[in-house]
Amino acid sequence: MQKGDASVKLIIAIIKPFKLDDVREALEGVGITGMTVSEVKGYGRQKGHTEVYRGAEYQVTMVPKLKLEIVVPADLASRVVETISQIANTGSIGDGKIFTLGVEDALRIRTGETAETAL
Amino acid sequence: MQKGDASVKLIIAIIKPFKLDDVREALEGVGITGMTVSEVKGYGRQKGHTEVYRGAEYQVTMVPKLKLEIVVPADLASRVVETISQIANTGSIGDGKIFTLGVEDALRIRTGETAETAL
Amino acid sequence: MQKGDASVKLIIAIIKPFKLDDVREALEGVGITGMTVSEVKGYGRQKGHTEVYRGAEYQVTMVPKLKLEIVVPADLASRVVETISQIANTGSIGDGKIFTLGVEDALRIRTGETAETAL
Amino acid sequence: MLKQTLKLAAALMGSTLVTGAAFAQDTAAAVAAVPNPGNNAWMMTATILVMLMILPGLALFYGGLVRTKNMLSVMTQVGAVACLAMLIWVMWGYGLAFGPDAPSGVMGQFISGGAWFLSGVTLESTAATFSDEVISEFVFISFQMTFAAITAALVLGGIVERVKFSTVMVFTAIWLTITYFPIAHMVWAEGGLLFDMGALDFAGGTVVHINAGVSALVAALIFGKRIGYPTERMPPHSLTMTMIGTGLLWVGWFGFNAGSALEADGFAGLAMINTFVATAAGGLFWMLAEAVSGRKGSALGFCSGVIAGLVAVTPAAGNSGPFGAILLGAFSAIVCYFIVTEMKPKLGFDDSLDAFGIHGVGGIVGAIGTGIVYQPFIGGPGDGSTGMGAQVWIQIVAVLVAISWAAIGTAIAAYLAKAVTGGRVTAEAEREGLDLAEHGERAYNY
Amino acid sequence: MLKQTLKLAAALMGSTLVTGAAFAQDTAAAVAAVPNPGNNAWMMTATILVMLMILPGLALFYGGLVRTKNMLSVMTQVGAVACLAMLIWVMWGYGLAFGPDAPSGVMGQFISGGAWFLSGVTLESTAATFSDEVISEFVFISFQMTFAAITAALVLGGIVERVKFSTVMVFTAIWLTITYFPIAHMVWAEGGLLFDMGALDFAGGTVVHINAGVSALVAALIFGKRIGYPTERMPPHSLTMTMIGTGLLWVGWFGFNAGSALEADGFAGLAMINTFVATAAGGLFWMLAEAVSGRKGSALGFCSGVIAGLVAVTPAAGNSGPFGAILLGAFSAIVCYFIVTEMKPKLGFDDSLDAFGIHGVGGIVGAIGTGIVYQPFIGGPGDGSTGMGAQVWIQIVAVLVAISWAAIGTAIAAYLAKAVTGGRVTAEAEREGLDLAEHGERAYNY
Amino acid sequence: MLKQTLKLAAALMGSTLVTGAAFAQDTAAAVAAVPNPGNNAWMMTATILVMLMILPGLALFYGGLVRTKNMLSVMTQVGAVACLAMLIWVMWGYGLAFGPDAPSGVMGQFISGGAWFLSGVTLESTAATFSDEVISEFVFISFQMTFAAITAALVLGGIVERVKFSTVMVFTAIWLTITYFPIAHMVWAEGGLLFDMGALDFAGGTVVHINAGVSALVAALIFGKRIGYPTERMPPHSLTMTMIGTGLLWVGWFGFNAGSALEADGFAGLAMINTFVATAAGGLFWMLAEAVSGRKGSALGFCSGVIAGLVAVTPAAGNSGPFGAILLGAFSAIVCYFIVTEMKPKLGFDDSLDAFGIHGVGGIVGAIGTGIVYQPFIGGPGDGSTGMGAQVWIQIVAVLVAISWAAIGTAIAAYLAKAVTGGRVTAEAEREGLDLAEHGERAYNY
Ligand SMILES: Nc1ncnc2c1ncn2[C@@H]1O[C@H](COP(=O)(O)OP(=O)(O)O)[C@@H](O)[C@H]1O
Ligand SMILES: Nc1ncnc2c1ncn2[C@@H]1O[C@H](COP(=O)(O)OP(=O)(O)O)[C@@H](O)[C@H]1O
Ligand SMILES: Nc1ncnc2c1ncn2[C@@H]1O[C@H](COP(=O)(O)OP(=O)(O)O)[C@@H](O)[C@H]1O
Repeated sequence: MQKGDASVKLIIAIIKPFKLDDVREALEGVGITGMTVSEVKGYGRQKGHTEVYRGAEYQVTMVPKLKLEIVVPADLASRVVETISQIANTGSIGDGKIFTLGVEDALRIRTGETAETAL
Repeated sequence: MQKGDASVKLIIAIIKPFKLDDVREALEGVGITGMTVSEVKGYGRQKGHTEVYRGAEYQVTMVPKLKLEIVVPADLASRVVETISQIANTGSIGDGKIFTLGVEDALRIRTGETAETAL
Repeated sequence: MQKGDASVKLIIAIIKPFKLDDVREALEGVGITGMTVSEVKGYGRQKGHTEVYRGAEYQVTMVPKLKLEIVVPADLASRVVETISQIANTGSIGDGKIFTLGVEDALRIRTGETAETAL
Repeated sequence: MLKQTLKLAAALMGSTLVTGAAFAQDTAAAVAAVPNPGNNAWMMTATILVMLMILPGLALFYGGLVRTKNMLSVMTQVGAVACLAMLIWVMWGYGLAFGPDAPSGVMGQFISGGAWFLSGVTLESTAATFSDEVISEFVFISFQMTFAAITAALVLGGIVERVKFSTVMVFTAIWLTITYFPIAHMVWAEGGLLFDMGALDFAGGTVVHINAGVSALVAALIFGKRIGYPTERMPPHSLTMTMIGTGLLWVGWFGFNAGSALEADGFAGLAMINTFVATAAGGLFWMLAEAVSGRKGSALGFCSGVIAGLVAVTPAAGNSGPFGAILLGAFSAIVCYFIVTEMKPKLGFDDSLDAFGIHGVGGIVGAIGTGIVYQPFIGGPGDGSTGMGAQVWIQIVAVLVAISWAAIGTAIAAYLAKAVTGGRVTAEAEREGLDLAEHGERAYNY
Repeated sequence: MLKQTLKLAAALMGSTLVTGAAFAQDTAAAVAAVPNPGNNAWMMTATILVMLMILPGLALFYGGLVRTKNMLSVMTQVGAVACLAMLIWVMWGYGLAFGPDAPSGVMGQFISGGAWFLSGVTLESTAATFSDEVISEFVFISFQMTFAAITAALVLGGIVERVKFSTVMVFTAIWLTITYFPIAHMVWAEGGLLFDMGALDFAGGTVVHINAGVSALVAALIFGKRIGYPTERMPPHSLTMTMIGTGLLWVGWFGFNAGSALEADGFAGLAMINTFVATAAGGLFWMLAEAVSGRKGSALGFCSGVIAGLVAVTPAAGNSGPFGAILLGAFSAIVCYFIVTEMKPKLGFDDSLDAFGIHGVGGIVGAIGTGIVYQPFIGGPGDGSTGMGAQVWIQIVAVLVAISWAAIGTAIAAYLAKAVTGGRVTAEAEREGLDLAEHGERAYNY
Repeated sequence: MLKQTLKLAAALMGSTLVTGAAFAQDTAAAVAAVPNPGNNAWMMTATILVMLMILPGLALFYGGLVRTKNMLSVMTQVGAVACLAMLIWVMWGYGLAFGPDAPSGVMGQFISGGAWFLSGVTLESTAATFSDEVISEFVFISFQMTFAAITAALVLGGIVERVKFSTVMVFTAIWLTITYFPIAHMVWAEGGLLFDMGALDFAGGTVVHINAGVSALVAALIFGKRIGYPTERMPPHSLTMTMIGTGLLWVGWFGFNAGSALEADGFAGLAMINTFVATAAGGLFWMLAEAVSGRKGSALGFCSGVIAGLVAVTPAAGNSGPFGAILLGAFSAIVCYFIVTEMKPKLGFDDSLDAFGIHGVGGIVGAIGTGIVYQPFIGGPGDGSTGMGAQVWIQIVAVLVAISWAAIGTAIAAYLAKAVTGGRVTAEAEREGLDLAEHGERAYNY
């Protein structure tokens, strides 16, 4: 495997929480059977909300998002990105972002398999 | 965009939780208007604390931290790193780390814009 | 430091939650004294469970996992990966994955140290 | 004059004191009558227990079942609806249900009158119990006030997580006036339609549970399903809270049931032990029903069974022996289990917290079953003067009247409230959650 | 000898039995008097209800309002302060407030004496009520014990999240001795300064709420603001807990208010219904005040209004008709709303949980308002012998005396406690949270 | 005939009414006797308070101490076990413990008989108190029912987080029958072994706490340790819940202790004040013991001390003066503290929630200490006719009998239950948590 031209990619997608199930199903259709999901707070163009407790006003600038981390063979990467961006799109501000990073090594703990076979 | 010399960078910053607002404001000053924040537990030089429940003592080695993930145009990266490191600095152990990674692709779900324009 | 041949690596390990203490101790043995841990939900071969509330059945496909992010000098990377894969292995489905990414820059906020010395 | 069958006839007696031909001699006796402190103490305790059922009891039971983002909305609605009911009660509710001046003729079968704004009620006023005793009228008014309050709050179970706070408030005001007060009068006041018919309802199976359950169903149909129901995941956000609520409801229900004896006598004792054993049977038999149908016995099942048992024993509390009560509790749990887990999903309406499935259905089981367990052959306290068939028939009629009245009244109240205040929150607000959208707060900031 | 106006005069009567000129004949009668089980039962119930207000009631109400990291600290402080108050009460508190041997002369207007360590109290001892009845003295002592305990715990609302546990304990011991016991004596015991003046305080508006509220404010000023106040985000960590606490406080408050009748009689019934409707009005009118000022009606607003209503109706519980009580509850909620949300931010002190803003202010509204709603023209139980103006003036004087005494006593207690134990935790401990720093535990380990 | 020492002798009296030589004249009197509403009211209130101790009290106290994944399992087990106990109680439990037809000879020292399925109990049936009064028998049965229910639930503290729901249910049914009912009979019923010996147990120190504590320990040994104990982190998932539970247990305990007077009299008042001060001392002295041994005074320590104080004062509630009670509470807290934090870790058994360490040990301290604080020289209500040494000896014998009986009975019940249902869940289920594995639910879905 040549560095800088990783055969495996990490796709990080920030999406609206209620889109998770749809995205997961759509990705299954593309052959993706694994991912790791975190609850995160997103800050961006989408405005948050105001909370008031006995007159103390708090501007909450962060909105709840889900972060999907999906490691995929390089050749699948663009289809995955495309799928997510289609399904997670609602057309309204705050739909999120997708970032692609190169992965140098991947390993499945249970079997010791590496690279694409580890996914 | 040439691989390995990404025009877009992912900056991962681990900071003390109460510094979030200051950092966010300072970054706005540098033109950063988006980021994704996670609650994490940090393990490092900073020691944790001891809890005791009816004689059962637990050493808690992990301390609460926030992880900021900020994707920025490459030319802004150093200013962002600098800003965070200044603002998040308290001079005491556990102030945290900043890591910079290369991002191969970025995409805004709502519009389909890519690279710097996606941020 | 040459881009694409980073002297510092980010190791992302997804493991079963109850393995954390063992892994942390084993890594100390390899000289790793820092890491950042997040609670995540994992989706993969390991099946989840079914919950039923007054007849409403929910298939929960995600299982709780921990994500370890460990930035290490490049020369330590393989030993770290190996150690984790040994210790976190239970032989059953869902043991998790380890991904290695290149890190372009690292910085300790408190001191401003960079690269390996920042870790 | 007073029937020998035990009914919650306080109103009868209370009003006898100041109305009708018996006025002269009765009043003389009544003015002299002073509440036994033991009975007054018990009835105040019972009143407080019903309050405990509302806040925090029902607020937690319902609140635990919704999603995190609607927790405060549910608790606030329960609380505010109860408050509104209390204020309306002292203004015109008590008068409509139990006032001393019932309109003459047919009207008097449906509502009463007088005592508006509690006029005429003093420190010395008393309400009669089922024996020769009296209790302070302020205590009786308070006790009945809590019944009106909790019934209004129970209805919310059908429409949580989607209706505006303002709509809920307007709905409640109308609903109490045209639905609750008349039904309470019909069942519990002398001259009331169902009371005179001989319907048995010791502590509110019909007035409270059938009424609230049916109203919740109708309101659920009118206001429509929650967005995403039934495909989206909507697990209870905290069964811990629901379990606390269940416990508090059970504890408070002793005020409901044993308090409905209006005295600290043997009937109260009977109502108490029945409220233990019917409920115990309900909790265990729901879990058993789950096990028998191949599921795991669940915590929510236990809670649901407890409520199903409590609901069913309510009309029967002083009208049954302990083993009749056990049968009733067990049977109610099994029936409610099948309605809620098997039938509801097929019918597809969104009675979100199963107010109909448990209070409505359990109330019907209890009301009809009371006609059976009341009989002496099964250990009930009835004297057998009304045969089982006849009594069951009376019970069925009473149930049908209550269902019809509640359904119509709710429809009117719901459409009026919708017209005035808009009904549902916006789709965006519903997604975001009513806590933020309607109240500007979050339940948890860990 | 006994005034015909209703006051919490048990101490008066209790002490009449063993002191003064009436000694001989009264004692004879008293020894013979046996408590009616109904009254004893009611007063035990009332006592338990006040206990419910403290743990878990107030602990949850306050605990829910602080940040996660201080939850256990608040609950433990509330619990431990209450425990300390109970022990001090049986040692010297009861003697100072209600003991049989008041010092002669001016001193006797401020404190009593005797019954140290409950000496002389037996199974047969009784305390008089407002009529010819008696209750067991152990029950009366327990009832009053819970008042001392909750008042001490209420004060914590001004100083949570920053003061050492040890400081809190020392403060409480001194504060009870020099502030609470004298004020209780002044208001509730015959010979007490404000009692003799004719001040009305049915259930502790002055003794408990004004006293605790003012003390909390003074203590907040002395111990200073929390680090980060008011710029840092400090939202309540669990309004769910606060809502549970609100419900339990309301439920328990019936013990507080209706228990202060000392008998299960019509006055208790009146106090009960007033405690329903004033509170209901308080909850709804706070939300209304929010709406009118362009905010969202909030869950915390509802809770705050409920407490504001309860506080205001406390001195008036048996001294008002239901509609006077509604007015009082509504008015108190509106006034407290403006103090807490509009004025407090401007003044900038950190009365963290608004113990002053709600208990102090609501208590003042209630104390003065009682002079009005007591009048017969507005439905109150007063006989009109003291005109409204005169009564209001007496109430104002009583309020001013209580404010001054509480402020001075608190200052002394706070500075002494600070000197002995250090006062605040370190800045680092405050950042980390008192749960870990002071108690070595975390409230939640999900 | 009736001993002058105060014991919970209702059964004695109740049964005297319908058995033995005294039958004729006593029955005549008894049939005529009507419960004073005050006493009936108090005993119903007391019964409800014990119910509050179980659900939600104990369910929260225990639930908060386990890990998140077992929360529902604990609450459901507590609830279901209590329900089962209620049903068994009305079937054969009441008969075995307090039935009117005790077998003659030695057998009668261990069990009673008759009143199976409550046959013969009517609305008019009464149970005698310690004076000439009576209460409704349904109330007495309900009151005692709650004791059986909570004792069975307390045992769970030793075996949570690992035993199957079905095993728990079978265990409970057997354990109640062979352990609880006989011990209740031995201690509280006339003719009972320990009753006749003159053992003092006002409200259940031996019957409830020693019994439950020892049984929990034996069951813990039989079912074995939790996987990972003691090396794995197992902090309480929500001390907030445990604190709520603690408050509710304290509140409910007044029903337990003051209710055991069976009347709303001076003894009830004494039991009440003792239940305040012993508990207050317990809470504070546990924290003090922590501080003295170099730890931080903790919230869980406070809660544990409260329970330790409550347990110790249970047998002494009406058998001690307030300062004897304070000594007992403080001493119990200190002893339990050392057992739980110092000794348990060394012995290495997994009495997971310290049911033995607090209920067992505190119960023993209380039972023996009652022999001391009962004496008049220390302010106790005893008349000194039985010397301190003699009384303490009787108490020790009673403790030893209870320990042995509980240990043997539990062993039999545990092994039988294991044989029938399997005992522990699988290791995988234990890892996943019993909420999902046994009930298919999660406590929290935030
Ligand atoms: N520069 C960035 N780096 C990392 N995450 C970002 C960045 N900008 C936005 N995000 C994430 O994407 C989410 C959506 O971004 P936002 O600007 O609100 O709307 P849009 O997706 O329509 O551009 C944010 O909530 C945040 O989590
Ligand atoms: N090698 C590492 N890899 C990933 N995260 C690390 C690493 N070392 C430290 N961290 C993160 O940085 C935080 C601070 O590190 P620590 O060693 O405590 O102090 P300092 O920042 O002063 O060096 C840790 O809590 C952890 O979250
Ligand atoms: N393609 C992937 N990208 C990111 N994370 C993954 C991927 N596949 C699996 N995971 C993570 O690894 C965990 C374990 O994977 P799983 O397929 O269940 O079993 P195994 O580790 O035995 O292959 C998952 O729960 C998920 O968190």
